[in-house]
Amino acid sequence: MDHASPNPPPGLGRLLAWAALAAMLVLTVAPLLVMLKTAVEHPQALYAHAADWWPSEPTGVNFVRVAGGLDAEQSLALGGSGAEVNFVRALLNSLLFTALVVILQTTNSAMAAYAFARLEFPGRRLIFGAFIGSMMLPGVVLFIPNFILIRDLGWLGTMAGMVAPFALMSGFSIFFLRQFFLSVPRDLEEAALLDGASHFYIFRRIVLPLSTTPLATIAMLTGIGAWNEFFWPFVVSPGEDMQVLPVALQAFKSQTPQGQIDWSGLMAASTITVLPTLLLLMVFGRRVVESVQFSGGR
Amino acid sequence: APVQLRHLLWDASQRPMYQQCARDFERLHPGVQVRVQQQGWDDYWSSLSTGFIANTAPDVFANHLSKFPEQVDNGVLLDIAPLAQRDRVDPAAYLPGLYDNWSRQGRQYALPADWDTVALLVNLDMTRRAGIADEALQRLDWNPRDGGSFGRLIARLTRDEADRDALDPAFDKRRVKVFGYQTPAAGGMMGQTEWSHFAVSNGWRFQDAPWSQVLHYDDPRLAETLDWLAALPRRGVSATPQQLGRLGAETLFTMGRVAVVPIGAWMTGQMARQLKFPHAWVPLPVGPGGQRTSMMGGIGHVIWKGTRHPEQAWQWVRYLGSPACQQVVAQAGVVYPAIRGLAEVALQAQSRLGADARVFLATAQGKTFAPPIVANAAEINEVLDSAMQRILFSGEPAGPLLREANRQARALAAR
Amino acid sequence: MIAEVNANNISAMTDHEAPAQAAWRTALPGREAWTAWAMIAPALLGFVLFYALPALRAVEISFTDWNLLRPPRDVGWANYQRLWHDERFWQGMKLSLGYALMNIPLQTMLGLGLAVAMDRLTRSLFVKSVVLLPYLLSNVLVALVWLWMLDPALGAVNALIEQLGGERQPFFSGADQALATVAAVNVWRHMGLVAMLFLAGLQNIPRTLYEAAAMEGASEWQMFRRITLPLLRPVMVFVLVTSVTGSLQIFDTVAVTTKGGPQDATRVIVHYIVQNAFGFLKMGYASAMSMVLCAVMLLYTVLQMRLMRADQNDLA
Amino acid sequence: MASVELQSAHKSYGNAVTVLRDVNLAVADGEFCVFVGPSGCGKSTLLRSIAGLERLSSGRLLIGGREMNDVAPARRGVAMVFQSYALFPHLTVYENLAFGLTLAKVDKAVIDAKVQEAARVLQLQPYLDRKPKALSGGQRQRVAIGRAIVREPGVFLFDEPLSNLDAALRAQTRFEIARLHRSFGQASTIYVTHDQVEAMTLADRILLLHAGEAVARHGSVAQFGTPLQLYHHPRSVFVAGFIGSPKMNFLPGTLLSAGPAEARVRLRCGTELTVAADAQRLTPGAEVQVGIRPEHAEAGAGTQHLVREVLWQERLGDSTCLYLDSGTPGLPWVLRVDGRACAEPGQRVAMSLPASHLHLFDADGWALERRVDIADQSLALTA
Amino acid sequence: MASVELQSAHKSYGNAVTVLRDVNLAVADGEFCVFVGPSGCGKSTLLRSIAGLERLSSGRLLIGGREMNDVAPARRGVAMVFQSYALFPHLTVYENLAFGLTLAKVDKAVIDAKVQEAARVLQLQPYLDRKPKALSGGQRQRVAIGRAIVREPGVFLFDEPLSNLDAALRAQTRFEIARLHRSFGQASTIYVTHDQVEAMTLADRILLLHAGEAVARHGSVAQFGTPLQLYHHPRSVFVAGFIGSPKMNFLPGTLLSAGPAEARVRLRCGTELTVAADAQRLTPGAEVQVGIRPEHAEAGAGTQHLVREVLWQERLGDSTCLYLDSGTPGLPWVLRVDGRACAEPGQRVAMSLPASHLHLFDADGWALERRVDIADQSLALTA
Ligand SMILES: Nc1ncnc2c1ncn2[C@@H]1O[C@H](COP(=O)(O)OP(=O)(O)OP(=O)(O)O)[C@@H](O)[C@H]1O
Ligand SMILES: Nc1ncnc2c1ncn2[C@@H]1O[C@H](COP(=O)(O)OP(=O)(O)OP(=O)(O)O)[C@@H](O)[C@H]1O
Ligand SMILES: O=P(O)(O)OC[C@H](O)CO
Ligand SMILES: [Mg+2]
Ligand SMILES: [Mg+2]
Repeated sequence: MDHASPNPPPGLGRLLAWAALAAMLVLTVAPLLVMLKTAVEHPQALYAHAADWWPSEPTGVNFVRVAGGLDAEQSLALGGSGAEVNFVRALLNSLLFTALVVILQTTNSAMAAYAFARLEFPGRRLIFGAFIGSMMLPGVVLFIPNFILIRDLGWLGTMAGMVAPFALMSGFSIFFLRQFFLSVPRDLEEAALLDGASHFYIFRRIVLPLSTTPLATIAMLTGIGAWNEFFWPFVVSPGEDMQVLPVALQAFKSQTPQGQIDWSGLMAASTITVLPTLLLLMVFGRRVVESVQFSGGR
Repeated sequence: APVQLRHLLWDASQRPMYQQCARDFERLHPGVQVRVQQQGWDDYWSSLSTGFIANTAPDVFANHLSKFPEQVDNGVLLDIAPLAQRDRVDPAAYLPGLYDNWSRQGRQYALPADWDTVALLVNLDMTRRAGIADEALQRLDWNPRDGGSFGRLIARLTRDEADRDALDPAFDKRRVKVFGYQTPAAGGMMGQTEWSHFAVSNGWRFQDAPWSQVLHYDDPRLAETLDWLAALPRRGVSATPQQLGRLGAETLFTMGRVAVVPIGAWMTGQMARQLKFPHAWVPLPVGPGGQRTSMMGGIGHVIWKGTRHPEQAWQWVRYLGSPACQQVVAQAGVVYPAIRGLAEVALQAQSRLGADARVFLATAQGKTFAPPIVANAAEINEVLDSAMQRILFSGEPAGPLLREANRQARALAAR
Repeated sequence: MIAEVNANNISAMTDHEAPAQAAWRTALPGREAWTAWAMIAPALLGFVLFYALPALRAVEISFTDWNLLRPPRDVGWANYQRLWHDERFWQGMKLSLGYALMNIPLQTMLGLGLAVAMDRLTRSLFVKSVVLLPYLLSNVLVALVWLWMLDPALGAVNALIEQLGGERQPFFSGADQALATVAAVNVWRHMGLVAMLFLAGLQNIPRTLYEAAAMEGASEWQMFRRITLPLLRPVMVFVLVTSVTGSLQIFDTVAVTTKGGPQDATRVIVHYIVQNAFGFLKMGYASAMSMVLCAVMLLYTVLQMRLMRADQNDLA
Repeated sequence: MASVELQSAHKSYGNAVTVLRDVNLAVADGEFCVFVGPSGCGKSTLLRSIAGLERLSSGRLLIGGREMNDVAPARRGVAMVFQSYALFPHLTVYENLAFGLTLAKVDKAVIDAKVQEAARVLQLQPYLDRKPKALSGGQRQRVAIGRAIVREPGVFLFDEPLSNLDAALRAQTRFEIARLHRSFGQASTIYVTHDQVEAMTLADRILLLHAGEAVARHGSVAQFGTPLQLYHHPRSVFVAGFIGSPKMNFLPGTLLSAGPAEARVRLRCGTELTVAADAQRLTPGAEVQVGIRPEHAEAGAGTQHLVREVLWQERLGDSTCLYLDSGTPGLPWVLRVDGRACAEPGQRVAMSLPASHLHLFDADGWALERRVDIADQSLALTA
Repeated sequence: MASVELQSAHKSYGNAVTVLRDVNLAVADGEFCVFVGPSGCGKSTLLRSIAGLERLSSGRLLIGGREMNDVAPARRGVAMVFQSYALFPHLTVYENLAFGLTLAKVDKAVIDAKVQEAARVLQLQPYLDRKPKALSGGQRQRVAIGRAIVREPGVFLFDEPLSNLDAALRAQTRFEIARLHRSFGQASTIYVTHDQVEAMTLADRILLLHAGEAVARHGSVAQFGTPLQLYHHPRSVFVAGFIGSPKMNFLPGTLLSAGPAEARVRLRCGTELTVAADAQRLTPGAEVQVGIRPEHAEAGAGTQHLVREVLWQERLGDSTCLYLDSGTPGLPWVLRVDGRACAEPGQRVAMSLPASHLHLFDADGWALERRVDIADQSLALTA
């Protein structure tokens, strides 16, 4: 820490620290580069050049392949597995899934959070406590009964089934937003009240517009979580109609019995999956970093 | 509106031909549409389970002999015996045993779609360089003590970096360039391509009869077979799991790092397309009992009991088992149709790809055995796969492990 | 998973519980409660449907034998008795614990080191983003990429090891290394997150404390040990609690890479539970096991929260 | 346009804390009333009760003669300016000004007219399209006032409206508020502050509130009167000590004799003083306190003086404060004298206590009426 | 124990911003020196440079006669009290006080003796086992000072140590610091504040710093002298305006004639004034400004007066401020007069400008030397 002397001479310790940091950065990036390299490697060149760090004959054919641009016969001819996982559809499913979860969860949680922060009603503390307690339940306890519930609702294999448990609430989102709403200056709401506004009006017209930052934060966290969610969609909708990207990746990986993995196709699909995350990071980098720092990760 | 049927299968390479069948079928039955969907083997069964549970299972799907007993127990499969009787399906049209594999106590659960046997795939460049005549490959024998001529063959084909073979006392088993033979995996409860043919040719059998709870995994004849196989990597003749990785035996073979691999009939087309060197499909070695044996597996097409269109589903299954569709299947050259006489068509298709795979038919016509058919197969498979992995990859002695595994397996089969 | 435990937040919120003071509540007495109920209605529905009832349901199911296809059969405590004697269950618990013991110390130490390095060297958003990137990727994807990187025959890592003159390693395929490999992959994925948490903690420490210490003659190391570390305690506790509860629930990576193998070396408890539930359709048995796991985790969380309360934030 | 009247107003939170007790108050049409008092004494609570943001526990609140206890805030005809300004940060100045009218679904044209008029009065026209963020502190303050003006209330309420401004701006905005008040015609204004200067300079009348246990003993109201009444005729030790800076010096003693216009007091140290106050209601021998403001005690041996050692001095340039040893450690007597005057610590100084500048308080702290004529001296030239 | 000397000190961040320029300063052993100046003028930077927390860009720093530019902070023999106190939150008061000594591996018994002594002096003994969180603002402040004392430094540095305290506590702690300084013997103290009263009351000498572009033109130092020097003899308009509240009134005019002890000035409004200052270095006709402090301008027609309309008055009780129309809107002249005096807005008042109280500045804002004798008048009794 150079808190003491802001302009110290570049010492050995500093150099070492830079080296360590650089090593970490390389370690972080290298797997993604290997992914990219494999994705642009021609399937037939894959095994011969597996150990190379540079593609021997760069090609976009894998992307065409996983986007459904070639039929099974052509894929097989290229040395792929011939499996067809419709990544375009999975991409759309993922986008829809993420959007629904983000919009519904954030909206519903924000409303509840406001009620907990500002409104008086019998049982408020108890219900809030229970909501918070819901975060303590390990997912593994809930997935079986939830699965059965979704089945009983007839929602297995549907988007509704995938989204439902996430859509109505999240203890974390409610807690997070409530903390923020508590810090919204009460004066503002009182001023509006003096002007004759109702509570819902205040929530919608004053509190929400003032809370774009925490809303964006929570939306971002929820979105990242949803985009990467594997287990629940996998259990509820493994079939190809409703597959989301992580499930599609997993399905694509295990196409042929006892067969080999179609690595170049898989890495191309992986690359496609990573892109939105990279894009998010590039556009909203600071916000993402701060959100995650805030949340402590979920 | 036309009736919609969903058909699910796991092998991507078979999808095109069944789609062809579906188109043909739709022409014959204008009121029915068939969607052929595919889901990889790893998630196939859990996704089916979900379907049964959720009432969203496909109307018709490809089934596997090792998996269907559980479904029978759970009552999710439609008994097609009455329909077969009504429409006079002739069991004799199929290769012997294929139809009966899918029946139990007078009920019939599937019409067979194809069959498969196992053979050896040999890199001829290597045998020729080692001075082994092609004909010698047709008459291999094997025993669990010294491996027989098969054991010698694979030892001779193994080469270290100094090009010494594994019979050479100076052979360096830590620097192996080419392995003589590769066991693909642990094989679970079936050992379809891994060990079942060795063990059965050594006089072993899975169970007393299909559906029997009496399993014989504790039999010393299985144990000695496995011990022999497990020793191969230790001797440098096979790749260790470390060297094998996730590639699979076929890939090592394709890459020219293995001289001989056991291979299922369903791989013929794909291998023929990939291999860039002279190769041959040859019969499995003859065992100590004097016979060569192979598992005869195969897909059956079943109807989900929850289907809303049992009649149309049956018509589709029936069409799948009919000569018209089987002809299409045969012409694709991917698998061998279940109906007698069409294997030759498939073989012709394969020979157009440059593959001479007649050995699979010959094997089928010889002595074959069915995979184990037993209740609670999923759990039994877990237990056995774990034991097999310890034997084949960690080299632990097979006897005690198999006794314990068999105890558990019998308990599961009885539950 | 549907809900992951976040023990820290739970403790944090009790501290912030604000007194019920709705100053203007008198203005529209009836309306307010009505509005409040309307606003929490969806969340309450979600809570009841997807948390409260399922939790009760899970207990109920754990006393049955049920494969979802036939009606459930009451079996009393049979499932619990069975798991008591089920070696594979205890093995799964042990593996999960072992995983946590490998994963957590490493990821915490690397994260801390990374955070300190970033704190001293750079404010760069780019660096932060890169460091955080692995955490933003899905488990499945991370697992797949590493499965490929670590492939014994074709993987880039083994190629590198070989170029450097080392022995090829089986990684996921070796019974003795598979669990460690899974742990390492997750260290890779979580290290950046931990680093960002520590970094936030570091940046909360007022610079003047370091200046005061410098005035008192503290060396860099003394500052780290006597100021930085003690003041990072709350973050440390948070990181440890969340990573322990998270680690005990490890599933995705295993499901993608090893499926519990080789030789059950990675059959961690959640994988075993899921296998029982969806592989063998033993919902009752799986529920019973999940109840036990839940009990263990709650116990741990309660213990940790005791510790945390005893150790409140000096900076707050 | 509206008077405000509180009758026996009480306010407590929960059962335990009584914040306000027995507040009686009548603010006339057009009057400027300032609430002051120590922190936590309930100034804001009282103001917010008038606004309707809090509910009185008991007592009556009349605005313009109508009882308002149960009327919704928006319907009381009051407008409030918050300490934080409470501007809606996501709305432009225009939208902020129009907010209440929009809610009331007033005709667009009418809204526009009113907003433009308020903006004109407050010189906010150039900023109508800006968001509050883009305004200076003083401008924000004006927008907050504008939002109140637009509603044309009968009563303006201000809760420490200047405390977020820096000293210079504070003074300037203070004048502005005074000017606006004058121009609002009959609207009355109630203004909370803890700044004495603000209270003294703005108020027609000041309401000084008790805090702590005095509330229970004497009710919340310490004194309600004009600024100079509070300065020259504080009702109690509390008021005398609260108003004025540095604080009044208190010298304990006993009453010797009391006439209608003069009392004789013997201080603890033995010195006898004459105080121009009517102490006849006390019996001689009673404990009393004599009070004198630092600016009224003279240095030198003019009239009835005490000689004391200097503890320390503060030379501020324009004046010098001398801290004299009162005999009680930590409670020195303070003298404010001319800036050139000085005295080193340890030196002895005479402090002179003119009878006409002395205050007298009884043992309970209540003031005895001063018998002096405190006449204003107009500096105006007869033009 | 140690003097502090700065020679041509410069400090800039990066290439662009010059924060400090050409600071020359000598603080003697035992002296109490206060740095004041507008926000951002570099007070903290200068203090931190002395502490060794910043590095001077150029110039020499001597402490106790030794050059210290390259010496580590801990070895300069200085101790610093931070505005935020910078107490280690995880350590008890005792551990905080002992921190530096523990690092230096001083003997336990010695540490204990020193800590106990410091705690005694600062009356911190009851709190030694508490964490800083459990202390009041004033107590924290004392711990911070204690940490400095324990180190027995030659120089104490304070950076706005009182700004986190409320008004009453601030005054009290101010006396405390003055008392401590006296008891430290020869240690010198450098104290940063932006509070004029603190500066005037604590300082032996004040260093007033320029901010903004004045730094580039005239260097950082606006004036370095005793408090009363700055009050009575400000070197420039900047200093004159900075010291004193309300601010000095400035009246622009032209020089008519200049003698050794008197100058004649004609104001814009035509009035002619005599100023007791030596303006001989200017030629007649030069633009000048006359300055007079509100407390020195008299109301009434005493000497050379101006008659102006009252804009508003503020009656504070002890004094009354009159705001007179200066002719420039928004910049009224201010008069501070006796509390009884009053004048209604609109009335006309005479403001009298005694020659001896006037300041004179040239067009560049530099003061012309006043030719008056500003003698202290001791109030001390010859005992
Ligand atoms: N909702 C509440 N519940 C309990 N006590 C409260 C509540 N609101 C205020 N109080 C208490 O009432 C008293 C008066 O508070 P109020 O805000 O009116 O004081 P104030 O005079 O405005 O003080 P300040 O000058 O600090 O603004 C305080 O002691 C405060 O703690
Ligand atoms: N690290 C830095 N980099 C660039 N500029 C800086 C840095 N630190 C301070 N400054 C600038 O130097 C100038 C002086 O800062 P400093 O903190 O010394 O002012 P100050 O007189 O103490 O002000 P205040 O009264 O507000 O505390 C300011 O303009 C500030 O913006
Ligand atoms: O690919 P298939 O359909 O021939 O069957 C594969 C094997 O039978 C699986 O073990
Ligand atoms: Mg208040
Ligand atoms: Mg500063």
